[in-house]
Amino acid sequence: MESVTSVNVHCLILQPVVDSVTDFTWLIGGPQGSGVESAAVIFSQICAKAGYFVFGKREFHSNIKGEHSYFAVRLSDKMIRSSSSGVSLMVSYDAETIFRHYSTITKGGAIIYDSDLNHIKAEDVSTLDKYYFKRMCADLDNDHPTVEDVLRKVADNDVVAYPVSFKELLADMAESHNNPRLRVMKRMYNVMGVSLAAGLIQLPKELLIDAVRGVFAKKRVIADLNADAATHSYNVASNTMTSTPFTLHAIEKTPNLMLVQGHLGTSLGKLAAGCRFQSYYPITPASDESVYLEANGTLPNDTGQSDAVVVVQTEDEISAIGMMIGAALTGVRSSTSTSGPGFSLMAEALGWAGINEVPVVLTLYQRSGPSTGLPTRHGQDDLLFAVFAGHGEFPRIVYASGDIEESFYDTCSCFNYSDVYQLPVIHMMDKFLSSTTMTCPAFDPSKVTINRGKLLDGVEGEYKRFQLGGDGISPRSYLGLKDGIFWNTGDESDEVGHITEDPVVRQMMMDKRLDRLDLILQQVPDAEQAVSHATGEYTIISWGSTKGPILDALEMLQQEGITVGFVQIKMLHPFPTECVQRLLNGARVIIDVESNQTAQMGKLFAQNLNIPINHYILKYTGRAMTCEEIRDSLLDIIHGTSPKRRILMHGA
Amino acid sequence: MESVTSVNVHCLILQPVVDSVTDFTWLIGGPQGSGVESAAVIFSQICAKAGYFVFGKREFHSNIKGEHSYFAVRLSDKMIRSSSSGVSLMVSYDAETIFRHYSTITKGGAIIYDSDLNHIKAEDVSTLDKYYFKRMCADLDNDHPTVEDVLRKVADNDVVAYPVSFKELLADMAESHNNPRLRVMKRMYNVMGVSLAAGLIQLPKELLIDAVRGVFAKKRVIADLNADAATHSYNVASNTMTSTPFTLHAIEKTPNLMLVQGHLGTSLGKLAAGCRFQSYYPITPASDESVYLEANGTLPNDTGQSDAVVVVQTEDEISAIGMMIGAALTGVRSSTSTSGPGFSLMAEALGWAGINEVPVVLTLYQRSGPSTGLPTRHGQDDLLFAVFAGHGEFPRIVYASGDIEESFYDTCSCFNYSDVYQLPVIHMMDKFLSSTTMTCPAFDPSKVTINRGKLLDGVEGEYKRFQLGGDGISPRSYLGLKDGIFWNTGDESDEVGHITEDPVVRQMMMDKRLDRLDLILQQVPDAEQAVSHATGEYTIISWGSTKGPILDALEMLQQEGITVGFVQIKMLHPFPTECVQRLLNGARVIIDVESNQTAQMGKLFAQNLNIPINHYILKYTGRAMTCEEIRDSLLDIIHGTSPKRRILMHGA
Amino acid sequence: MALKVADYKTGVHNDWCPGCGDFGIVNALQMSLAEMGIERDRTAIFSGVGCSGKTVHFVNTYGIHTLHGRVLPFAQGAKVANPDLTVVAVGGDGDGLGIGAGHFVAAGRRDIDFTYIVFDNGVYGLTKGQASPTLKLWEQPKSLPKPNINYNVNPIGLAITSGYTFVARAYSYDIRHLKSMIMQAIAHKGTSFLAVLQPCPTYNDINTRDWYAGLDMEDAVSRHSRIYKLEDTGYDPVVHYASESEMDEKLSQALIRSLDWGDKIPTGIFYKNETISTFSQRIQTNIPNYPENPPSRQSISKDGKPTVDISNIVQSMLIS
Amino acid sequence: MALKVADYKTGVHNDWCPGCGDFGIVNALQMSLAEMGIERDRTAIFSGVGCSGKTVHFVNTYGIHTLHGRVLPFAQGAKVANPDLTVVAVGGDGDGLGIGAGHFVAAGRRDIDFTYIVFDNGVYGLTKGQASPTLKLWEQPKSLPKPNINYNVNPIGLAITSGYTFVARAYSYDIRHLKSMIMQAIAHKGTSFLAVLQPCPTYNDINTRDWYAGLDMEDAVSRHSRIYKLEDTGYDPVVHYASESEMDEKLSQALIRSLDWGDKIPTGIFYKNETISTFSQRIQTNIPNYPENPPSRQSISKDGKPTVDISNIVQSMLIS
Ligand SMILES: Cc1ncc(C[n+]2csc(CCOP(=O)(O)OP(=O)(O)O)c2C)c(N)n1
Ligand SMILES: Cc1ncc(C[n+]2csc(CCOP(=O)(O)OP(=O)(O)O)c2C)c(N)n1
Ligand code: SF4
Ligand code: SF4
Ligand SMILES: [Mg+2]
Ligand SMILES: [Mg+2]
Repeated sequence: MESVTSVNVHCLILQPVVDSVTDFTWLIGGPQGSGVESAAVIFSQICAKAGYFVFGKREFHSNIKGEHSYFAVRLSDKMIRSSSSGVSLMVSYDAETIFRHYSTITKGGAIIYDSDLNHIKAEDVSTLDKYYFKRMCADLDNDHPTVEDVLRKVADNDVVAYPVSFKELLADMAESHNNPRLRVMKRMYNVMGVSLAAGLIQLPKELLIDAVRGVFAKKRVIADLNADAATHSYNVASNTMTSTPFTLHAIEKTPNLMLVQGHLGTSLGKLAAGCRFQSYYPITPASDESVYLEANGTLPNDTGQSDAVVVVQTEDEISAIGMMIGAALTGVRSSTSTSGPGFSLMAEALGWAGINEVPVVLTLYQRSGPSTGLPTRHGQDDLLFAVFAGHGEFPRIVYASGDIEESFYDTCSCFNYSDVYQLPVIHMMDKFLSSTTMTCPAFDPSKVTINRGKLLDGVEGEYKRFQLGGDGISPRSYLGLKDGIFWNTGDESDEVGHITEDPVVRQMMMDKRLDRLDLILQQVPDAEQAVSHATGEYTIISWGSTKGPILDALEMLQQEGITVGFVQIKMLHPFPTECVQRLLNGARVIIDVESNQTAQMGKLFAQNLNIPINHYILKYTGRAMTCEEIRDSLLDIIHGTSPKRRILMHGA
Repeated sequence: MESVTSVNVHCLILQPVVDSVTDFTWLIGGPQGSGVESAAVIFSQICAKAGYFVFGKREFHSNIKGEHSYFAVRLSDKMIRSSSSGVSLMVSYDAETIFRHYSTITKGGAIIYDSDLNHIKAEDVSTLDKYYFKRMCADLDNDHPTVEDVLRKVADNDVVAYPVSFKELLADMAESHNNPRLRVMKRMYNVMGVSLAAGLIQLPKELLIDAVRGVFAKKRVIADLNADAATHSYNVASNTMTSTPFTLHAIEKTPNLMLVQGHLGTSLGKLAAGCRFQSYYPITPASDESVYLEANGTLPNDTGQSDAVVVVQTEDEISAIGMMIGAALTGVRSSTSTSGPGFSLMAEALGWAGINEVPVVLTLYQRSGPSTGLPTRHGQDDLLFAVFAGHGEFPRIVYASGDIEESFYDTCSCFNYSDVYQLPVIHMMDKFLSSTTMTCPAFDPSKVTINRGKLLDGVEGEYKRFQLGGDGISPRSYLGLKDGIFWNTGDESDEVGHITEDPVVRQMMMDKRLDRLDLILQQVPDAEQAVSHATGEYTIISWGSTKGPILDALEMLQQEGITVGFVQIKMLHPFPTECVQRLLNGARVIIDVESNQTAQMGKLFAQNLNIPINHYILKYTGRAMTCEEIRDSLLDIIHGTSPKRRILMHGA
Repeated sequence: MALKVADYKTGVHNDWCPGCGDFGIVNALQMSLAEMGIERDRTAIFSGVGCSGKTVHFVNTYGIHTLHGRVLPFAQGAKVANPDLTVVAVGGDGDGLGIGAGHFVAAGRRDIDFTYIVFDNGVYGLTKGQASPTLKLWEQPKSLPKPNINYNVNPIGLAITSGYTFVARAYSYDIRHLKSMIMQAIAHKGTSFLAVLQPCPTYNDINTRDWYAGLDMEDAVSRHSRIYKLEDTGYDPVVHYASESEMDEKLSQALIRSLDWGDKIPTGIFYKNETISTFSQRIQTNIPNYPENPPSRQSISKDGKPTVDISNIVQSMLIS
Repeated sequence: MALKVADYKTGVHNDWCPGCGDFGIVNALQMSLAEMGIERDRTAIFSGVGCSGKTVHFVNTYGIHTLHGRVLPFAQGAKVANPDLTVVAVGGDGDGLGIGAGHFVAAGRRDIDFTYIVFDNGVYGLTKGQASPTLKLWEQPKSLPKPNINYNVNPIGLAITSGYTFVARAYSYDIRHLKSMIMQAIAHKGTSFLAVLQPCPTYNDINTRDWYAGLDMEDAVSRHSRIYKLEDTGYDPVVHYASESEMDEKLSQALIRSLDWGDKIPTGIFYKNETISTFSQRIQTNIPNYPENPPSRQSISKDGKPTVDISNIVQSMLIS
């Protein structure tokens, strides 16, 4: 297949972000364990409270301490749903951040950095891998670059540098607080960095202090120390860093917004949907959800008592899916959450749930495969596996959410689908979603409905779990229901659930189970199958977390007077052929956008629709797409200058 | 989807088989453990030695003793490759066989049965399940049928019945041999049955006695007893059963034929191909192969010594695939053999082999899924799972053999593919193939070539296991090779094999691995990708073991002057789009024939070719297709009287 | 009305081989349930895959025939979600100690209140007689092309080391004793493991009924001369109080006994410890009302709307 | 030229946390290989997935970083195919005793000649500190939202019951002793299991270096007061002759010692038995020339044609 990749450090220097003073990206980086995430949480909170829309994204290595991680927080005065390729203001208290990200600072942007790093050579930064090192040297045309060299380079791009000696800053603080221990509190570099940034761009100081105290709420002494450091750094910045290229004063708040972290959509969705059993085996990026449910899964109910989800950490993922199914058989809404390797281990038992028509919801937080792959990086490469996982043929639903907000409501829908159609539902999420922190409209639990389908609360007369006839979905008893005894088996079975090898019963049971795929497409509302966000001659088809960057890209193009269509496919299996066909009506050029190498959804599309896909925009570096990447690719397509297969490469 | 199933006992009474005195099907049935299989082996051997082509197929329950099993042996004076729907001569020493199969005896056929069974009521046969029982009662219009009732019914169809009291036969023998113990030797009913049949149709007696002695070769006493019983029964038949509707005298033998059992194609293929490590976990129908290799895996080599394959029975299939990969890393051709449930458990490690470019061959003997399914019955329902198994994206080949003979050579090709392209190869086989015994041209080891691709036998200078560049396939060292040290990891890695998270290296490695799918389609000879057996306006596309019944059906149609095309797809992944397109040139109506419910290969076809499939002929009762079923379905299609989706139902 | 043994039987045709030891086990199980008066619809039997896996179809309670090697996860999930159920898991030795060994070890760490019965026949019955993990080194039952080259697993020892709080063995042809073991296992609070010596007349021609009867022994005295009962020797398996030394003593005597085989095979209870908290008690430290309000008793919706209130959590994320 | 420790090191950047116990293990391993003079390209190290899994990238021998929980199958497959290799498997406690427990038990039944080292830190390091199977009931290292409600697995006891013929424990900060254990484990003929107590300063704030040093104990005397060496107590782990009673005695003393924990943690060799045939010897009963002509030494083709001759088999199937 024709294919082109746009790579190389220097082409990562991007066009300035949208022309709006309030589309601003702040980046902080540092070794893992040094508090990059806390700094980003603090910054996001200030910005959100100052009235901005926030979109923050974390990147980190599969490592506990020492390797580079960074957080880019984008903010705007209007809704944003993705990261930008460019950085407006960078904060670096270590050399690696400067080396790794200098080229993404936009023209006219700024950098606050630790001036003590000036003479550090890139070759001495042990965590800077040789591949990036080489590309950087080429970009800088220098085989032994230092921080200073890099800063000189960015200065050429009109980037304003604010050198601050973090050591001196600490010494100042130690002196002014009369506390010599402060001198060595390098641990506070993160808070100092964020506070310098806040001071520079004049975010409200009170918000900073509140946020710092919030983050360290558990330990009073630490909170005090950090609050002092924050105040001090803020003041230094606002007093000494003049000629700031940007200021971000508080603006009017959009009502009813919340600042939400990636996994909370599915976590809270499960609580609201009535999931009361979750088994899991630790895996990145899925286990945050389970840990959250274990810590926060007890909630007041309508009788003044409390209900709680029981969370069981199992010995492996085979046990996780087995326990989930066992629990679901008792009539309890049950779930598990995993990522690719864990999901692979669940393939066999998924088929058991399928043949026994057990309603379960499996939340699949995708990351980059194959195998262990890039375990802390993003990917959308488990789709076809999710659709076809498990030997033999059995019904399932594969459903994908496009953003965190959707994932809350979708989680509830997934439980309803599983109960109504009595099948396993695989809810596709991913690492990009899970490592996002963003502002979005508050989840509204009153919009959640619960439909348990044909779950019985009593049985009269003879009961047959797999009764044939009707719409093929039989009334469902559960373990412990009075007079509701049934049998289940992984073997083909008769209506009661006992093994049979009769060819005629076999054929009827196969049809009973698989015919419901058509039923689903008939009954599930169109809007839950696929969504048209815009129509146009050029129309994107995509699924899952590409939604955010696509919508932002479309908005950017709209400002240039260009309209591109976008159909987001939410139900991936059974594939909503008719619905998609309808929504695509009028589209002439179809563009498939996915974060994988083989255009997996495109294959499902080709299987089901007789419409050729004209272009692919794919990314599989482990990094999520930015809005500019998509915008630029679309422009190339529209201008006829794009290859059929465009591979995106942005992101460190 | 429009769908029709043609069921009911009475429509199973078929048109007589091909009008040739020597297209003859013999059926023997009985409880599992009663020797049905030995009887069939004996019969097949006699017929083969008498010069006939033989096609035998075994059906049995997932049970050790007592449930019904049967063996249908079809024979002809020309090549045959499938079972027929009809039975020419049936032998029943138990009532159940009569009840289950009476309706398949063709007009003018015959039945030899134990006359002591005459008064047995179907309702007293505990292994006769209620589903079949009901259909039979309806067919007979009798709620309490006995054996006699059934025999009356078949007599209406001109079936000749030969009642023999097996008890009396034993008593006779006891008397004539002066050995009262013989009286209770019910264990010999199977041999008596086959001998009566042989006598009736006048197969050469010596061949019978030879075959009986061969089967019981391990125990002399038993062999003697059975040989006596055979002689006696044969004589009784040839002396007393006059007016036989058929005689099968010995005819001229086709040279160089062998009588081969299902698993021997892959078993011997593995030995010839140089597979020297096989790990497995017991599962039907795959484990026969491993047990065979363990028992027969030591062979003379060219140095006068012997080479041997080491077979390890593991604790589970995860261990089986893990051990296989570990062994393959030492440069040894390694394999495993499994069925659906085991393959499901291998999904995770398959991806590890993929990302590490480890050549392994995984033989997948499909059976009916999903889940435990019909564990001893046939199905072709693991195709899409095989193509997409494992999270993430990695290269693999999925390859399917159409018959036992092919499977021998294909096994060798699969090892070559795996070595040349450095990837896991999934070789699709199935239960129909494994339970077949047939005559086919002798395997010719001299046609086997071994190509180990870029496997090194020495290393000079710096070695990089995943060196980029060239055709994307790197020279391969192995554990223990001098100076060939490398690393492997499930994580994304650099050229040496160490973990990297660099986005650019990641992208290059992904392309390195996946680009070889195109290379494969370029390099593998067309004839190994897909085979056109015939061309026509109406053309069948199919894969795997449907080949036999399709070819036989096409021959039958040819006799009626009708030509139907047939493209057999052997390489299922990467999908040979161009090759298939070329072979289909001229076809107007495409007919997809598969043994599954969802037309899995049809989905791959739709994904890759822009040609609509007009008709589906599918079967998922757990029983293999017969040639008449396909012939009749094709006729309906040609006459315009077929639904889009034809579901086949023949077979007990 | 008291339930009779017959009430626990289904009409499903039983297709085990004549003389199979499995019959004794299913009979004893049905008798135990009847004698203990456990309600049929309050009981769930789970099984693995193998000849033994068919058991659930013969017992007239909820019956879940799971996957090969996976009976323990399914059974434990059900019990945790609905602690009101009486849960019995059954399966083969290959199922539980081969492919399922990882779950076997892990279950010992939880002590969920259910019973696990392993049918120990030394072979993979349903796949035609390959070696199971309990088969001894060098033995060659009739289906093996070569003698077994694996050492055997020690089920009792493994259960004890894995933390099971009730560990026992019985023999499938001594139904009275077997029944008593099953009843005690079910009554035990915590995970109880019962290994049943189960002759497979079709494939295991070594550990046959005659072998257990000691027909090859000089001094064969009884119907099962190779087997003795621990309780007949004054053996005390019970951990009487929660002290480390008491536990260590009882554990190590059990481990030592578990090594016995050959002409003197112990049956009965090897180890029993109710001084350890069950999983359900442990869950309570996190969810105090778990016993009264476990997942299975929670009614998650009313008029199609959730009954729990997550608004506090949502509130806490609102930008204020 | 004799190999030096440095020869066994790769230049790969090591990203374990400062102070991690893993450093001691990889150092001791490199020292052991050097001291034993084992050729680099005759050695294959396999690892599971976890912090511990990265080990192979730091050792300059063949290094295979497998899957989470699957290190044992990979390692065993390689050793059986090429018995000339020195094979060492390493991995985390979660890897080996949680998800990998089934393979752990099964490996004990084979006694393939390789070494397995488990890095026992009580947590799942790489996934951010969840409870591993060796964590004790009720303990709550800092990443757990609630105290651990699972009982711990006993690695030494489990290894012994599973049939390992060499079972030992060491401490990652006592490198000299650790190295001696590794060398003895590698030298052992058969499967050797070595559990290394490995403090994880980042997530396990219970079993810390200070804790092992006994800083909280009244009578802390040494750098690692909580730990003692079995060999210092006159303990004899060796099965000296192939008798059942000798084996039983050594097994049971080892099991009893394996229960010790708390203020007196035994290290050293618990059990060692070379009277049992290794897997390789057992394979020989079926394939007599396996030692001289194992799979890895067979050249399967000559001029692109198979070197073995299957014509006898084909012949036997010909219709004659
Ligand atoms: C994943 C998987 N692998 C293999 C099988 C095939 N299989 C069915 S039963 C069985 C073994 C049965 O042996 P055991 O567990 O001892 O039970 P028994 O039949 O002896 O009662 C196996 C391997 C399967 N069903 N699933
Ligand atoms: C099948 C699968 N499940 C889960 C994971 C995620 N995972 C990676 S490392 C790890 C645990 C590591 O703990 P341990 O084995 O104790 O090693 P340590 O990091 O402590 O050295 C887990 C669960 C995985 N890689 N694969
Ligand atoms: S094969 Fe063995 S275990 Fe299975 S039913 Fe027959 S006798 Fe019982
Ligand atoms: S998390 Fe623990 S085990 Fe992992 S590297 Fe850090 S200290 Fe070591
Ligand atoms: Mg068994
Ligand atoms: Mg660990």
